[in-house]
This record gives sequence, structure tokens and C-alpha cells, in this order.
Amino acid sequence: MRFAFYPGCALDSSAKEYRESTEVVAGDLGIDLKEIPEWICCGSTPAHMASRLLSITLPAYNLVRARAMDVEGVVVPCASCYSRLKTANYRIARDPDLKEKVKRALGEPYEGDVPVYHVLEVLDRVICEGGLEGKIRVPLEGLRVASYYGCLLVRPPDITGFDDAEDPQLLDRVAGALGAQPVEWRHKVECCGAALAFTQDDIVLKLSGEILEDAQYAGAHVVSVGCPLCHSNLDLRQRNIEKYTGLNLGMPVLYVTQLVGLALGRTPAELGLKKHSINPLPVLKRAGVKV
Amino acid sequence: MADFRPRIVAFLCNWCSYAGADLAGTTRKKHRADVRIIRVPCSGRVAPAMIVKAFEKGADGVVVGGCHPGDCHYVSGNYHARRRFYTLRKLLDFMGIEEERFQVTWCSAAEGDKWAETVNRVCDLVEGLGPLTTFREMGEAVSSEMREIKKVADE
Amino acid sequence: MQTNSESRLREEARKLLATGAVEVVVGYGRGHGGEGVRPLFAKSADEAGGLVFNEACVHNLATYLSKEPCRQMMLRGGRVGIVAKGCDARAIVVLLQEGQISRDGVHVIGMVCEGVRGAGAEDDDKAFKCRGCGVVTPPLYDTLIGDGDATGAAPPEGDPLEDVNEMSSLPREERGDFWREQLSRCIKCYACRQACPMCYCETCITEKSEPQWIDKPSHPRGVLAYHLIRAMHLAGRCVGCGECGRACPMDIPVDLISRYLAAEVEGAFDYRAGMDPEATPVFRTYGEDDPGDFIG
Amino acid sequence: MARIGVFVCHCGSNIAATVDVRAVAEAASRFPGVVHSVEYRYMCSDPGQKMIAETIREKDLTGVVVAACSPRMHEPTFRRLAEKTELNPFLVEMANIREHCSWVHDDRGEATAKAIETVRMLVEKVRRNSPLEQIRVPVTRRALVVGGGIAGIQAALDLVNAGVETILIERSPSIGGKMAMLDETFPTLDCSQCILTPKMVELSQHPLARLYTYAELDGVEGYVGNFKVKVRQKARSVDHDKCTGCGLCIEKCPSRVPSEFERGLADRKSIYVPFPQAVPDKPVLDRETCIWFTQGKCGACREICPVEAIDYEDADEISEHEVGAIVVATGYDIIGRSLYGEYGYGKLVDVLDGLQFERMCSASGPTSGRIVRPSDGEVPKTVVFIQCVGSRDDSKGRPYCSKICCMYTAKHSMLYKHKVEDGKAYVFYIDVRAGGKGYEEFVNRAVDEDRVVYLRGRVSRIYERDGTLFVKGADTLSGHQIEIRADLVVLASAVTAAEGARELGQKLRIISDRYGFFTEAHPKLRPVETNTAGVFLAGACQAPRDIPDSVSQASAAASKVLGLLSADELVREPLVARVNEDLCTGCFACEAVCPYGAAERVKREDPRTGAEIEKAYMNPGVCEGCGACLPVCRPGAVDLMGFSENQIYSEINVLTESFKVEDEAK
Repeated sequence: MRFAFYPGCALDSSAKEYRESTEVVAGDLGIDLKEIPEWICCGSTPAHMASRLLSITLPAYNLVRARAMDVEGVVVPCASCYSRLKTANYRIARDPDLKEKVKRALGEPYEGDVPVYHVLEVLDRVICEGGLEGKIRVPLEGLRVASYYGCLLVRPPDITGFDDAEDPQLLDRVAGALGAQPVEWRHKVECCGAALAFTQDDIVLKLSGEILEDAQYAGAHVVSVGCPLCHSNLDLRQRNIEKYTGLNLGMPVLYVTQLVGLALGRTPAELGLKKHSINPLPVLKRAGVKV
Repeated sequence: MADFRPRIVAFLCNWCSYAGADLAGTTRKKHRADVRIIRVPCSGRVAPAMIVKAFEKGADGVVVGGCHPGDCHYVSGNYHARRRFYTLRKLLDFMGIEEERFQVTWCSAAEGDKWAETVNRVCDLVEGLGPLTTFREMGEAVSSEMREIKKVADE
Repeated sequence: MQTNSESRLREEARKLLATGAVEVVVGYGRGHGGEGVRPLFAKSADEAGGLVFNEACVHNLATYLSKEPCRQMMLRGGRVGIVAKGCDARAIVVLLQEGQISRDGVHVIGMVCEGVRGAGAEDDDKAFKCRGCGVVTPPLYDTLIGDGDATGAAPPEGDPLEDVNEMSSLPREERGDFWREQLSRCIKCYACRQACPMCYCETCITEKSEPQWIDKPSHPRGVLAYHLIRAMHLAGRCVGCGECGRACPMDIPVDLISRYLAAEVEGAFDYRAGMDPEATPVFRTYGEDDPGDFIG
Repeated sequence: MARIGVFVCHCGSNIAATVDVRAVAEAASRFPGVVHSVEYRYMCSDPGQKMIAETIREKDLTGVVVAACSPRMHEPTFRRLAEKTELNPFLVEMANIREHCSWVHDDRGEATAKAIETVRMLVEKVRRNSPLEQIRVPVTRRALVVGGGIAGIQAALDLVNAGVETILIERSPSIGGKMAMLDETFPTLDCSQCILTPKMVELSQHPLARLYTYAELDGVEGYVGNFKVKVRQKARSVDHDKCTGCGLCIEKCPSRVPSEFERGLADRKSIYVPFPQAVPDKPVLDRETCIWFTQGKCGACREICPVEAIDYEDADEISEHEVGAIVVATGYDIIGRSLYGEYGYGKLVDVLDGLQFERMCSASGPTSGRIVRPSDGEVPKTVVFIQCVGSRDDSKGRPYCSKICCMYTAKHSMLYKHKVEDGKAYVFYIDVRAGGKGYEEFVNRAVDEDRVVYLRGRVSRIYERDGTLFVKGADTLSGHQIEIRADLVVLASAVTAAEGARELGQKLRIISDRYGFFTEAHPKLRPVETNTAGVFLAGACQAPRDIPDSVSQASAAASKVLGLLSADELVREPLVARVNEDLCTGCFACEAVCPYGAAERVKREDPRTGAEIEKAYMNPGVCEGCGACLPVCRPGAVDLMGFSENQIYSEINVLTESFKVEDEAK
């Protein structure tokens, strides 16, 4: 499996550990990730507030570069980037005028036809194709995982086409395959507040609070995520959330790639587990995971 | 060709186009007087032979009017007609006859204006093309060989 | 290669006739004085010995199926064996679609064909219809005869529509002049109609006098109308066997018209006549999104 | 020898002002076959008509051309006139020299020339007209109603009460349909059962009514006035002639399965009567779940039955009936909850659909009218009603409005408040559509008197925790996200076409729209007719309908049927296709293009071989005279009366002859 890799800005800053764990895991599972040369920001939340054309052109720029790499498609770890890239493809493929504008902006045509996958989709595929067999050193038995998808992976369904928008299963399947025990809970696809963290953090504290609280209520040891922004809201801000809501959480939030890494026998260091503000190690030990 | 007035035969379906032409009248939508209307129950009733015959007998243009797709009083007559007419136009063109001489229009009972406009459009168009001579020429045409044959026969 | 399949053809025909599986095998026999070939109606195992199959077998024998006496034979419950190249078999398919013959009334001996010689036996080049032929293996057969692996066989190079496209590319006026000159030779002998396997109406519209859509008198009037209406009657049914053109005593390339229209119909409605007995003939149905730009 | 009379009308000045009517009449007098040609101020006036009538008699005309207005205007007038004078009405044609001539042209010369040619055409046409007799089709004075809901019941009642024997078939074991499930009905809140059951009983006891319950329509042949239908009586395994309806078998039956009628809120036995007031009130045995049929043992019902009515060998029976008309009243279904993940994919037991809530409210329902939570039987203190679930929703559901939900949701919220005074009811809506007599007032009552809280917005998610339903949604008026902790949620699920409707439509040769609802012949002017003559629509099988609409539509359909069956013979315009069998090649292109199934295959003997061959026959009872079969008939074996090949040919011919005359003039 050969993919172009689009890390996105967060993975070079707030979510280094997501990048590290992704690369490690990809290596172990024989997923060939080639970073897109001179990739640029996807525009994320601000671009489409500023200019529709810009918000489509930025992702298109990266996709065009990926096109030149003879790969199956682009792999994206960040849900927000994923959403932007998918949106660009969707709009360009459906709107000839826009396609024309983008062509002028990029100086070359783009049909919106380079496939975009989230890391999760690739992991799920590998696992379904039996890519894990014999590779699991540390089965995550006993570890109860609340799989958190958030909004951008699954919505809008027409654009992302990611699993079932209302009750997605990919993360749960992956966790299950690692020996962990996915919990039934209700906040899989609720919004964490995302970028409002910078402007109206009370909203984030409330929404993320509800998510963590429900995960706890469902008896999860950890929450697994596939989005740097969700991660920082749920992990980085967890102390404030506890203050704001008066809850006592202490709920570790792991990137799905970190969970896979652990199962593959990688060390917490290799997976950047130490970077989290809620240290997962004690909880993992308590759950009986040998790390 | 200054005094050329096109002669145009129109086959109008009773339910839409013929009624549309009636409405053109009721609303006094003046238009050119070079079209002669033959009433048929449905555009699906119009056989290629009818169109060919009109041309052969000296019409410079033929118009068929039917209900809009989906509105056919008989469910699907106009759809079947559309296939045939498309093919007939291709054929005319291949044989060197301007397919523009054969016009089709979907004109509803509410489109009196459209009918009036269609009449004027087709009349101007056919006027531009001039009289249709192919059939009559063919009628008289005697090829070089035929002349030879005749000569032999006469002797 | 032909010789080999020829012997297998005879053998097959003999078997069919000997076992009484068929009453007659319509095929090709040696022409008068050994020149070329002509249709042969083998009614006995011995007669089957006279069957040949070679490059001269251009005729479309399907023509005989819907006409007497084969028609009667089938109606009486008899079975007719027929030697059919790809193009001929397509004609048989159309006859089936239009209920002119019943499937168990015919035993189709399908011949894998790599092309036959065009009209005028002296030239060696293949008939137009054979160039780039799409049906080296007949779309319908009960027995298939062809050397080795049928799929190995290949049609002659070239574009079957070469002449059609040439004509289409001319300016309209020149096309008009061409046909005026060509059709002016037409003597209304209707050989094109008789030769056509699709023209099976016992009373053709041309025979009709009340009303007389087509002027009958032996006079150029009505000639163009005849050929237009003939083409329309064949639209979506013509299998491009070219028999009409071959039959014309005045060498008018009438097949050009029907082959052109067949191509247009296929282009517009994605339908090729005679490929599938189950398919609905193109002018017996319609598509809601058929081309309609020409409609005002 | 043709004796044609031409009557040119001035229409006051409408024609005369632009067309030289005298010249037209004068020219017409010289047309071949014309023996009489006059102009007159108003041909349609009494004196005008008298004049025509007298001329027809005096000159005993064989054909008449009235050159006046559009035939669409006065053709009937003048044909009726002809009839009175014993001239076959179909020997009268009209030349349209008003709408198509005087009103659209200014140049008198041109208009006159055109008028003359037009008259000439019609004269030529009428010379080739043949006298046609109205087609008389015998009519079977019996009707079939498909579907035993309120629409079907009403249609059948109207028919039998008008003296027409009527067969009603219903696929479930009892008539009553969805209305039988309802508790009270908007906007009057009268009890559904109380107004429905009398009708059910009246119908079942009516001497002219024949009920087939637990039966389906197997096949339909024939045409208007003369349908032959096959009815499949599904095996009941209970002989209803013997059965006394004592119910012992039901008591004894050990196998319990969820009741369809109770929408899964209660069980029924495998041998069952769907509900207490069922008609007929005799059980059927459901072989899917019966232990005898699934495991080959038990037989409890057979042992207990005192009259030996249980018959495990019973098999489907097919009966054939001749009927003159068919009313389709197959009703509707509602969209499955499993479509909506955000509402729990139907897995949350305390999220109900509208019909389940009806059953719960119903005094004869599973809870005897007590509103309780299916999960724990507690009385819900907070209930959320969600409208437009699947309606007006292009992405997952249906784009159309289901019409009845606004009203029944208001009703539901009321019923709840009436039963649980201290309860809180919330309704999420997009719009409230309360068009109808007393409807708006009804909704207002819910808001004003019963204090139901209406929230404008969608619900984004429902999830359950500790037995509480968390309902998250938006109040678009206040612009706030809201979360309601509810004990019970009721979804107003979209109305969809009944299961199997499309297949039924194909059997009946009627058109279904893309959602499976049957298509009426004209949305405004022929709302209960279909494109297939003799087949009519009633109720929600055509589009979402409430009870009043369904009932009035049913009566409308019934009156259409009565009109059809009022005479022993059905009179149809004779403008139909006919086949000349000598020319027919039996290719049946006509059969393929006929939208009415009028082209039939008839067996004939082949003259040469005596073998059996097929020829086309156009059934005049079915043919609508569109002429679609003519262009596809290569040998010209089909002709169309009134627009015959000869008539149209002659019109083209004479018209173009006048062209030649012009040529020579040049």
C-alpha cells in the first residue's frame, strides 16, 4: 500500500505524538507513506470563513502535488484536514465554474479525483485484510475504549462518506481488533467545540465535558480519537473542564495510532504517550495492559 | 427568389399544439399565414411517410407540434415520435435535404405565443433556405444512362 | 482454413438431415460452372455434400427464412437448418424479435467468418460490411463451426463505415447531387426490398394504393420517397448485410443509406440491431432522455 | 357520389372582418363533391343550425364542412346537430378559419387564401370520412375494491348502497385498515373505532357486499367494463363456515408473536383475530410462526376446536370474478424508524412512532389507554413529539410533506395532556401546516388550552441514559441549542406508499410515481381516475391523505364507478384503431408501443398451411385512439378511424396540389 502523506500543521506542533505514532505504526504494518513535498496548510477553519475559492484551492494545491506521486491516494491523520480535502474534491468534481477558477489559481487543471483517506480508514482496511495477524505483541485485553469520532470525520455524510454518520464503527472495530473492548456510548459523534476553544472556551468546556463525562459513565478507561483538535480539547483542556464542570475525570485520551502502536508492542516513548496532559500509563496499567 | 413564399405543412396534436394554436388565435397573436395546419390526435400518430409525402408534394417545410415530454395526453406518444423524428432528420440530412426543413416543437395548450413565434421562426428559416426542389427535380430527373436506355428503346 | 470448416459444415448438415432434425439446410453451393457460389437448399444427406463455405459466400441466407417456402415449412412444424455468418445470424435475431420465425423452427449453423468477398467476384478485397466486423462469431447459433478457437479468428482490417463517413463528410449539396444522380437510375424494381431479410411484409407499403404513400408508376417520381421510407422502415432493424446494395441491378449503393442510419441509431440510442433476441427493438421503446435538442 | 355541404361562418365580424367569406363560399362551391356552399353570420346560432339541418335533409348531404371556429369549440355542437338529422355525426368536419386564420392574420388576401385552402382540405377529408357508430361495450355491473381501509370501506359502501354488487379484498385478516388502529381523530377528537366499526359491520352484512379478507389480487385481465380478476384467498387454516368465533383456539395457542396491529407493543397468538372488533371476527392461522407448521408438533388449536374448523391442509384458493370497474384503495405505510440513527435506529424502546402512540392511547390497546413507557411501564412526565421525521427530507427520507403529521401530532400532544395533566409535552416542528376545516383552531387549542410547547427546529440526537431520553435539538426561533430530558419520544414518521403498491400497479396497468403512490389521470380535473379506463383511486394510495379527504375521495371514486356502470353498455368514441388482418405480419410492434394494452393477439389460421398464426387485434373497448400504432406498422395494416391514412393523405395531397397550381401560375 502506497500513499501520499498529508500530515497537516497540527501534526508538526500540538500533535507531534500523533505524527510519530502514525509513522511508527504505518512502518510496522507495511503502509508506505510518502510525505507530500512542500505541502501547505489546508486552510482549516479560517479559510472558508474568508474565501470559498481559497478554502478549495489550498487543499487542491496539495492534492495536485499528491497526484504526481503515483500513489493510491492521500492519507490524512487530521479530521479537519480530511474534511477540507474531501470538500475540495467534492466541490471541484461538481462545480465546473469553480473547477475553472481553481485551475486559474493553481495554473494547472484538477478534476477533484485524487482519493483522500483518513488514517483510520487505512488502518481498518489493513486490519480487515488481516494485516494485524501475528503482529500483536501486547493485546489490549481488558482495556475499555470509548471511540470518539467527532464531527468532521462523519459530517456532512455526502462529502466525507465516512462509515455511518450517526453510529460509526471504524474506531470500535480497530480497537476490537487490538483486543480492547469498545464501549457502547452516546457521544461518539457529538461536537467537542473545536476551534471555539480560542474564542468561546466555555462552549468547549461544556461540550467536551459532556463527552468525557459520558465516556466515563460508559465505563471507558480511555477515549480514542483521530483528530488533533478533538485531542487538545479533550486532553489538554481536561483540567479546565473538570474545574468548569466540577467533574472528576482523569480520562486519558489516546490517538488511535497510539493504541495500535501499544498493541504492536511499541514503547510509550516511541508513541509519544508522555506528551499527553492526562498521563495514560497508570490507567493502562490498571486496565492490565502491559506497557 | 424575391417573391418566394414558403409553403409549410403543420401536423398538430389535438391536445396541446392544436389547442396552443387556438390560443394564439384567442389572444390575437398575429403571425405569418404560410402554414397550413392538419389536426392529428397525437404527435405519435405522425408517420415519416406523412412528412416525406408533404415534402414530395411540394411543401418547403414541415412542422410537427406535440405535447411537452411527460405531458402527452396518451402517456408516451411524443416520446416515441421524438425517436423517429430524430432519425428522420438525420436521414434527410444524409440524403442532402436540409433537415431544418423538418421542424418539431413541443407546444402546450397554454403556449399561444410559442406557437405564433414558432410559425414565424420556421417561415423565416425556410424562406432563407428557399424552395425545396430535390423531390421535384428527382421527379423529372433522368440520368445520363437512362437517356441512353431511352434512346436505344426508341430506335 | 475454410476447407476444414467446410467439411465440418457438410458433416453437421448431413447429421441434421439424416436424423431428420431439420427438413432442409439452407446453405451455399457451387455456382453455375463452378463460378462463385449460389444458395443451396439441401433436403437430403447426399445433397448436403454439395454445401460449400468460402470467401464467396456473401449472400445473407436469412432472407429465405421469413419467405416461402421456408416460412410454410416452419409453420407446418418443420425445422429449417440455415448456414449463417455473424451478419446473417443478426438478421435471424431480428426475425426472432419480430416473431417472424420461432426459435425452435430454425437450427442455426453458425459460421465463424473472417470476412467474405464483396460484390463483383473478380476483386479480392473484402466486402465493406466485413471490415472491422463486430460479429466474427455469430451472436446466435445452435452449432458453431469455425477453425480452432473461434475467438482467435479476426475480421479484416478497416472501418465498416469508411464509405458512410466519406459520404457524411461531403458538403450537404454534394451529397444531394450524389443521391440525385444515383437515385435517378432507380427503376423501382424493388430488388433491394426482395433481397432484404428484414423486408418480409407480404404486402409492402409500396403495393398500397389507398392511400398511395409511394408513387408506383415506373417513373422517377416517388423514387426518393421510396428510398426514404425504406430507410426509415429499416432504421434500428438493418443489420448491415449489404444485400440490398448487392442486389441493385443499377448499382445504386442503397446499403449505404441503411448502414448510415444504423450507425446513427446506435450512436443516439445505443442499440445495435440483431445482437440479442431478448432486447427490445429500439423503435418499440423510448428513453426519457433521448436526444431532443432539435426540438423547438 | 359525395354530396358535401360547406357552411362558412362570419362569426359576426370575427371571421368576416379579415376573411372574405363570400369568396370562400364561392370557391368552395367549385370543389369536387361540393353540392352546396353558403356563408352565414352565425352558424352556431339557432337559425344557423336550422339552416344546416334543413340543407342536410333537402340536398341529402353525405358530408358537411362547417368553416368557422376551432373544432375544439363547436365540433360537438354540429355533430349533435347532424345526429338529429340522421346524418352520421362523424361525417361532419370543421374548418378552423377563426382561431387559426382570421384572428391571427391581418392581410385579407392572405387570410382568405388560407381559409379557402383550409376548407378545401376539410372537404377532401370529409369525402373520405366513413360513418362511424359509437362503440358499445357491454358492462359487467359489478365492482372490485382493493383495500379494506376507510377509503375502501367507504367506496364499497357507496357502491353497494347504490345497488352495485361489490367485491372488496383486503390482505390482512380484517378490514378496518389504519383507521382501526387510531384512538381519537382530529379535529373533532371523536373515537375512531366508534365511527369506523359501524361502517365495517354495515358492509360485512350488506347482501351485495362480498368480502375477501386475508386475500390478495392475483391478476387482472380485460378492460373497462369487462375486467376479469383473480383473487387469491390465502390459506386461513380455519374453516370460517364452521368457525363460531368462540376463541378457544386463540386461548389455547401456546405461540406468542408481536402483534402487527398493536405495532409490536403487545403480542398476539399464532392463531389470531387482529383486534376485538375485527371483521370478520374469526381467526386465521399464521403459518410463519405456528408451531405445527414450523416444528410439525402441537396441534392444540385443532384439539380444542369444538366444531373442527381447524384445517392444517387448507391451501390458497384462487377465485375468478368479472367486474366492470376497480377502485384501488391500498392506503399507506409509515417510514421505518431504523432509517434515523440520530433517533436511535429504532433501538430505543421509549421512542415510538405515531401509530404505536395511537395504540397506546386507545382504550382497546395494549395498555388499555394508559400512556406508559414501554421500557418500565412508568407514566411519562415529559413527552417530546418530533414532526417531519422522514418528510420534507431529501437526504434520507422523502421530499414531500406527509400532510397528516402536523394534525395528528397536535392531537397526540393533546391526548397525552388529557391523560397526564401534570405532564409536559413538547413538539419540534419545521412548519405547522393546518389547512382544513377547524384544523388551525385545533392546533391552537393544543397550544393555548393544553399548554403544549411548540419548538421550531429539528432534533439532532436522542440518546438514552438511566432510562431518561436526552433529546438534543435547536430552537431556531430563540436561536438556542436545547436539551430536553424526556421520558417518551414520539416520531411523526413520513407517510409512504403501501408495501407492494408498485407491483399491484403493474398488475392493474396504472402508473406509480417515483415514491410508489399511484398517479391520477389529471392532478386537478381527474383526481380519482387513472390512465387506465375503469380503474379509480381512493385515499392514501394516491398521496398522503387524512380521513376526511380519503372518505370524500372514496365517494368520488364510487360515483365515478356508478356513472360507468349506470348503463348496460359503455359508449365510447369510435375514433379507434383497426387492423387489416390481411396486411398484419404479426410483428406486434403495435403491442409494444400501445400505452393502453389495446393491441391483442388473436389466433388465426394461416391460409396456406392451415397452421395457427397470430394477428394483431385492437380492442375497441380499450383503444383510446392515439394512433401510436400506425407509424410502427410498416405494411400499414393498422388504421385510425377519424384520422385515417386516407383522410390525412388527402389533406396533404390536396393542400400541396394547390401549391402546384400556384407554381403553374408563376
